[in-house]
Amino acid sequence: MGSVHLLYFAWLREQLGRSEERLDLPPEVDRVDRLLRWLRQRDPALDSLAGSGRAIRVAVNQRFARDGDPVRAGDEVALFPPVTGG
Amino acid sequence: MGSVHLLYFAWLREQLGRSEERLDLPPEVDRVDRLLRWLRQRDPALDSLAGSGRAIRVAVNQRFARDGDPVRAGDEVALFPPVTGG
Amino acid sequence: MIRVSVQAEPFDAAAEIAALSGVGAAVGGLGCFIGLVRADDRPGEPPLAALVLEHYPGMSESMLREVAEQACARFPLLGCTVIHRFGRLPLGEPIVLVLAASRHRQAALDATGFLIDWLKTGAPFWKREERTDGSSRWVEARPADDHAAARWKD
Amino acid sequence: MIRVSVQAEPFDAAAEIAALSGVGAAVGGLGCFIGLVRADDRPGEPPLAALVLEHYPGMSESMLREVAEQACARFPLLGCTVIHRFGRLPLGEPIVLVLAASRHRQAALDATGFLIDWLKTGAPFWKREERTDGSSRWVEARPADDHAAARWKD
Repeated sequence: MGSVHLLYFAWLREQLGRSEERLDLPPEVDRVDRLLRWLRQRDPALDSLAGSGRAIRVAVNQRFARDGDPVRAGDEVALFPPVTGG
Repeated sequence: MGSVHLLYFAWLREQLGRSEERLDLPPEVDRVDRLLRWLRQRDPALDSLAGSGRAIRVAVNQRFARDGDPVRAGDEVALFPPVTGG
Repeated sequence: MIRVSVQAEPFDAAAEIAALSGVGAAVGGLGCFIGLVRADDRPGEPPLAALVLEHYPGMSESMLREVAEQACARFPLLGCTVIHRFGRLPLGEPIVLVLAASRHRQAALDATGFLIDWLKTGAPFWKREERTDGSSRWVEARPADDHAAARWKD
Repeated sequence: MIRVSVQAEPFDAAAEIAALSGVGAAVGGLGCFIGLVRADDRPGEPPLAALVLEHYPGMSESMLREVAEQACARFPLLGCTVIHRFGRLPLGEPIVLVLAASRHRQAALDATGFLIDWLKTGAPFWKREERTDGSSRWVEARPADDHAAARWKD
């Protein structure tokens, strides 16, 4: 058992009211999609944001990640809207 | 009867040994192609340059011109190689 | 030579151009793009005052570097430079600088377009519009940007 | 705003960029190309020392202006700048500067490519290569440049 370091950016950060947190992961939460489902179950604010239809992107250890990509203890996982730089 | 102002650039200028001249045009020399033919007849150096297979471009009054374009007394006519700027 | 920077302070375009022009005697063409905060007055809305740019420290630098490396792999470049600013940038301020140097103009210009297109979809930056009445809104991602980046897919 | 110049002296890229960026608050993107004298060492030939650029005074300015006007007609530009140097330009010296400003990046970059492609085929400039042994040769026009300009034909 170990923790992940979660980061939030842009309107996700603003609406959650926090920019980061550390959470201990249950062993079955081992992929990006399972992490998102688990986060929504434990956090109604995140659940309503994720359910609002606005796209959310995920990065694991500072690389863009997809649903099936693995998440492990010690990882840095960031949630944010589609990027709008440039 | 009037004269044209002829200008030469780049290797044409160098090989002719002059950058400009004024020539009185016979009345029948009234187009670009006729002017070139007339110039070659009167100037062996220009004739051999034009016959060397290297392309020559023409501008009349500072606009690119083609064989059939008119040439009139008072015009500025420039002969030069294809451009290589930029 | 690859140079990337994520910074709050303005960049010195002339110094960057001079540095990249000087990477080697073989540089024959240098392409450049500068993105600026532009007025986008919409009827019924107060004028734009500034963009506030947030980024993901660490990932933003590494993604700029990755995009630059991709450009160097795809085009015959002698070097490229990517600088992206963050923080509050008032109207008219430069946001991003992209430079690409090559022997020939086409590679330099193509790489410049590639870099800016990918930067818009692959680098973790987010823009918030600040209007003159103090109101503020996050910019939504434009599908057009995804399409522009997709043009470069093999 | 269109600005063209044919000049012997160096141009100040930073000042030109700043001037064009400042033509209006609507400028969101600025594309730029700088062409430089590059080393083109060929086996068995002495290294290049300089390019000597000749032009057709009067026509060179008016053709730069015409190319700039065509760019403004073809792309939604807020302004563009074309500066072409002449005279003896040693290795590494800038030869040409092209700038195009628009609301959006794509028009700015496309116009930059259009301007430099047309400049190479439509502006009366001629380059002579000067080698380090003092020998000298006029550069032949490259058919590739005609093709690049032809891409823009309707």
